Amino acid sequence: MNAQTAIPEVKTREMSYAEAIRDAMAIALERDPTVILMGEDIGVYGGAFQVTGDLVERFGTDRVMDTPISELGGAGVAVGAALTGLKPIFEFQFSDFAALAMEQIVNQAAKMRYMLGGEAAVPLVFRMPAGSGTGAAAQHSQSFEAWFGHVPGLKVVQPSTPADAKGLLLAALEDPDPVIIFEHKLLYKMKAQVPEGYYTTPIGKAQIMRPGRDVTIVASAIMVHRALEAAEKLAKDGIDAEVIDLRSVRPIDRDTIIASVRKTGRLLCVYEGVRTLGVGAEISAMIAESEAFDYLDAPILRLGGAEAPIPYNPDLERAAVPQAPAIEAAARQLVRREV
Amino acid sequence: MNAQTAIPEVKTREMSYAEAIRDAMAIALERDPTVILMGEDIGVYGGAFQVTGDLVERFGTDRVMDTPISELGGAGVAVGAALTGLKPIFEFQFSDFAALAMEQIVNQAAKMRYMLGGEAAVPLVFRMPAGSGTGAAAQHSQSFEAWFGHVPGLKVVQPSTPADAKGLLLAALEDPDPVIIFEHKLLYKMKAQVPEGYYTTPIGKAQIMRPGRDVTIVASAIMVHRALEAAEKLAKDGIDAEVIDLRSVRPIDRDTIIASVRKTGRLLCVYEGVRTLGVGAEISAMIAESEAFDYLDAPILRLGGAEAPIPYNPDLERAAVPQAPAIEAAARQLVRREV
Amino acid sequence: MTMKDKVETAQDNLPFAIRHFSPDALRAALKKMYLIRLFEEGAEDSYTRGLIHGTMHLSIGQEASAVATCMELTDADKITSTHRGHGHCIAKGAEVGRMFAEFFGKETGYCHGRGGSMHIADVKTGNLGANGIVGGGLPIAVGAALTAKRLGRDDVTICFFGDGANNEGAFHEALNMASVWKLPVIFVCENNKYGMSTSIERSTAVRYIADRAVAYSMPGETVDGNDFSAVAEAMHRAIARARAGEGPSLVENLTYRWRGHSKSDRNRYRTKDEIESWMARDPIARFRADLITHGILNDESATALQQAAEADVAQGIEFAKASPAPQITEVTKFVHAEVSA
Amino acid sequence: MTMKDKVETAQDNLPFAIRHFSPDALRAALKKMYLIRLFEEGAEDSYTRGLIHGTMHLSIGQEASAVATCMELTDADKITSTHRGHGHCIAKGAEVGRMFAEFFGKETGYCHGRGGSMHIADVKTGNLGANGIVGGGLPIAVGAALTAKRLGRDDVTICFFGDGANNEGAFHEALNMASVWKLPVIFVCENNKYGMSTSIERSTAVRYIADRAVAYSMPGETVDGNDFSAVAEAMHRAIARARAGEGPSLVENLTYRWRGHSKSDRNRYRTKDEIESWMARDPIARFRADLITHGILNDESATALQQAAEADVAQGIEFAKASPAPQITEVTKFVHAEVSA
Ligand SMILES: Cc1ncc(C[n+]2csc(CCOP(=O)(O)OP(=O)(O)O)c2C)c(N)n1
Ligand SMILES: Cc1ncc(C[n+]2csc(CCOP(=O)(O)OP(=O)(O)O)c2C)c(N)n1
Ligand SMILES: [Mg+2]
Ligand SMILES: [Mg+2]
Repeated sequence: MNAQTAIPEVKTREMSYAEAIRDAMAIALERDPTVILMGEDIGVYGGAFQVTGDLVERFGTDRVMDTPISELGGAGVAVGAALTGLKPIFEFQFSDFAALAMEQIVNQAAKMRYMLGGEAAVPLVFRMPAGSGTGAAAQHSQSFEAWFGHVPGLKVVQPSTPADAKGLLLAALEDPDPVIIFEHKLLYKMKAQVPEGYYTTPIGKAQIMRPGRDVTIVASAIMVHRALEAAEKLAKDGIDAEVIDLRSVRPIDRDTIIASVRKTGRLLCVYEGVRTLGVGAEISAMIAESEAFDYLDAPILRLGGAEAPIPYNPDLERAAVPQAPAIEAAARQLVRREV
Repeated sequence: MNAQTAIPEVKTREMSYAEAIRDAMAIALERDPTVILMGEDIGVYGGAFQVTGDLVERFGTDRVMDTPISELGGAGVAVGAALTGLKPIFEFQFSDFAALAMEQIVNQAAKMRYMLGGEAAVPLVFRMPAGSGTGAAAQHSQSFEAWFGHVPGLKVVQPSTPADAKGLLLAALEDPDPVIIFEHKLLYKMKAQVPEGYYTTPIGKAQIMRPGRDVTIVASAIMVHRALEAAEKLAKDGIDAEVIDLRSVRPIDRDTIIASVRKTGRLLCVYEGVRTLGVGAEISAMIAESEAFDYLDAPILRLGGAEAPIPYNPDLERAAVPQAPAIEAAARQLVRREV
Repeated sequence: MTMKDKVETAQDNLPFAIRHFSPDALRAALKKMYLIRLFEEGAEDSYTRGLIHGTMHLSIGQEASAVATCMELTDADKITSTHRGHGHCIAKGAEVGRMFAEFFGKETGYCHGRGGSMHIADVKTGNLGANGIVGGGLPIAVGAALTAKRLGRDDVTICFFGDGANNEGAFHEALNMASVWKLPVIFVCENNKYGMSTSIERSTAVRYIADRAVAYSMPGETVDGNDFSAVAEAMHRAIARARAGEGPSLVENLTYRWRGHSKSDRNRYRTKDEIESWMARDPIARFRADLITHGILNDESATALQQAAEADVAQGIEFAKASPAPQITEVTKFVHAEVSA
Repeated sequence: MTMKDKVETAQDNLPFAIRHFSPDALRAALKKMYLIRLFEEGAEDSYTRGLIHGTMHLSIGQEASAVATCMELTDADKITSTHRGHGHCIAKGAEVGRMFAEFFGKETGYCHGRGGSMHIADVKTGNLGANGIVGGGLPIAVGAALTAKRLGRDDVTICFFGDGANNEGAFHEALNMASVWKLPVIFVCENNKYGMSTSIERSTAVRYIADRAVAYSMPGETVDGNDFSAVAEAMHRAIARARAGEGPSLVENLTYRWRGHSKSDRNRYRTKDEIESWMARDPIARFRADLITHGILNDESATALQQAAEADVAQGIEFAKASPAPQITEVTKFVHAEVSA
């Protein structure tokens, strides 16, 4: 996988996804004295996934603040700080723990501007390491993007590459409203070329990762890579899949997806969150009520997470979320389908 | 609207939706000594919406327990009690406050049986007054059913009639796993005939409220009544709408909806929750990938809540969620559509 | 009320407020207390007339707590308020006209008709908003104090909350962080004996909320919340501490709400006697009498203040009535910043 | 350990544990401490060999706290545990074979391979489960105690939690409710100085977690958590109080984890000296020496106990290795009760 960026001219450097996020935070801390980082063990420990790394040594404990284990309160402090002039980047150690802070994220941050009739704003970023595959079981492996995608007032992104991880984080900081970034834990070590210096990746735009004619596969986060893997296999049999990286769950880039489906006539949505009421449901429904409906040559298919908590056993864990062979099989099924 | 029940033979009595729920709780408290009610101000106050009413006088403060204002802890106490032999019915004063307890509901209650490999269970009921229309604005008017509908391990119902409110609550208490009941605040005063005594309404079954040939309208909670109102208007113009009360968000009654769409060829989903990633997205996606896809004569339409928090101003508040005229117009649009 | 209004007197046996504040400031405070009382009576009346939608939580009987707590604050200082927040809003400097307009759901309201009673804010005077979520403002206040500290400003944040709110986890997390980080925030508990119908005894493992301050290593003080001077004095100490960088404090004002919790309350959990005994301790009458005793006012000038407040309220209601409603098409306006829409 | 195991002696100047428990019970306790140590060393080793997936949180160095806390409990008594829960699990009576099987993701594991280290429970011996959510077990324990009270049973619930967990809102809400309702629950804080990398000083506004008991009007006691007898004595008082219907207590066991927080820890937040000074205070060596001093064991019989524990662990690992994995098709099994599926 190569990094695909909005600014292809600039100098790039190989970085991991985690390093790219750290680079974005370092740039933000340099550029804007109101930016602060908050989270559990993001200081000397460097973060549970080593994303903040050495930032506390570079920027000090006033800018890189370890919080007590108080997710609700911590998120609320970030909201209050954002409301009054700081720009916090708040790290949840695992996105699962955001379940403790839904009140501050959803009832306060997301609605504050609206409830106050536009007289105030809450510009902040919640970073949430998400997804399964690390053997951490049911309470440390969830994918909550559908929850936040359902909440007006929030923006929700899921970068799938180091370059996007950096560009979307910097874009989120420029956004005058709260943005939630889901970082997939299995991507933290993925390396790719990343533009140096400051740039932003626009929030709300999907990206065509692989153009194709026969079937559209819309995937998010780690699923983008599994979809690309499946597409390679499909190509060997002459099936030309278009792989779209959703990137943003709220807002969803309707135009890019519709244009692709008009071209291919077939749509497969692949996401890790639980299948029912997951992101694929929205994409499917969006297409089913759009002008692209008339171009559909087959039912819209979804591959999502199993209707189960994430199990501990590694084989069960893998079986609980879409893998490349299942994506490949679903795409074949769609393409085989007679109209 | 008349009550439609599973047991049409029995004696009925006119009750409001709130009274029907209270009746169910009284029956449960009588039948089963392990049932307890917990919640804020459900005792002498009778509940914020007067649903528990006089139950504390009848059953005492050991069975009808006022909790401190501690939603997370209160829900967790209910989980621990359920795990060890009680059957709590926990009332959130407004479903919005469940945002404070997502951790206990989703990370604990929903997953406990699974995480423990079937060695334990959490049989309890969370009652959640939901929806807009009371002038209580953004933090007291939300519809979170899509959130819980996304969570394996939970069952989620939305009764639309007094008879169902009673029957589903009694069914929820028989269920060996956690069940969430969304009670629509605007329905509390609705009256209808309700069977006397003990009965259950099966969880997971939709109900055809009005059979029809031309278009299927799947609606939930208060929207069922608005859909029926729209259907009456449509009938005057010879459009015969089938109105289905979804009743259960998790699981969704696939068969009933698919059978209807195969008949009518047209589907309109109406729900109060925010449109994006709301319940209608799942229903649409479910149909778009089912065998009913081939019978569709028009795109699937959704009417959901606006992409905004619920506003305070009453006209804006009404404009923020589907009303009968919009349902009528959407159904007409579907029926007019040329194939 | 700015610090410039304060004067020192030699008469140390006078009540703190009389010693500490200028006569003008004291008179302005009394007027604010009248404004709160009359605003809420006006809101109640408007509700009965069908001009107001939804519910409301009145603070009648608690006016001294709101006004005395905010005495030393400037517009740079912040407050976070509660569902029972009209008094705090007026105490912090809001105009009753725009408050009524918000109640009436009008575009001229503080929240352009989107928020209503439970969300009124007036960011310009430092009021970060009422809150429909019990305890919702507690961590937000800590965040506001963090901003002040990080940006090197000396403003303080006052966090109002109720006795019921003290059992929310947010209370614990907020007070702990404020203390660990030594932030300039003062937690002001308006203890009116009940959270809705639930008394302290039935909900709270301590007698006084301030008894919990020790769990956060911060000073905790319980005062008669209907005694303007007692509240102002406790706040003076707490604010000085906060401005000096010494960290947070918890101040508990014992008071009482005369009205029911909200419009749905049947007052089943308390006795008529109890209500009447507290009505006899009217904080406004008491403060008025104190000011007269100490020669700050006479009966006539006090009545003139009250009448001025009445006129403000009447004008406010007229302003609100005459104001335009939001455009029905603008349901999604203010969800995001215009620029990014 | 049942109450029948306890014997009273006339020698009141002996340590509590020696006076209070039978020699058999004390020997069994030492064996459990060895089992915990060896189980965790075995788990560590299995992890290195790739037999274990995910992460793990070892309680090596904290064995006295787990075992002494559970000394007087019967299977009817409940515990809720934490992410660092192996010790609690063994102390409460679980078999190491089924625990290893769970670690190895096997169908014979306590959670049939679905839960792993962070969710091990053994409901039959009263262990309601480890918990991956810090503070998650606090209100659950209160609920278990509520059941006991409502059903008129005299069992108690022990709620283990860490120093870091004490800053979660759930802590506050749980302790408050337990106190208001006088429930038979004992909150046992295993204060090992750090929540992951964050020390008490940097996270917590009080020096000792037990200092917070006063905010819930319950007894709070801080003891040397590496002193078996001190923990057992504090627990004895707290359990007696709970069984007598007098309500909850908070007991804080000061202890230390020798290993990093989890596999990802680089120990950057503490010094080697600190770690070594605590290793010198090994709770197992100390308890063993105490038992020998008081004639409960001699060196030989102590070593025999240790060897028996080694054998149990070795057998447990073999059992786990030989056990079948869950069926790959059974991903959704156990989501709901079978009957309702
Ligand atoms: C999180 C949450 N829980 C419950 C409610 C419902 N509610 C609104 S006010 C209130 C009582 C609050 O009591 P207290 O904090 O003492 O404030 P008071 O009303 O007495 O001023 C309750 C239970 C709410 N708005 N938010
Ligand atoms: C709600 C929540 N927040 C954060 C974490 C990540 N986490 C796991 S253990 C831990 C430290 C807990 O510290 P403490 O309670 O002192 O227990 P100890 O690990 O020291 O035994 C943290 C932050 C979590 N699992 N759950
Ligand atoms: Mg109160
Ligand atoms: Mg610790």
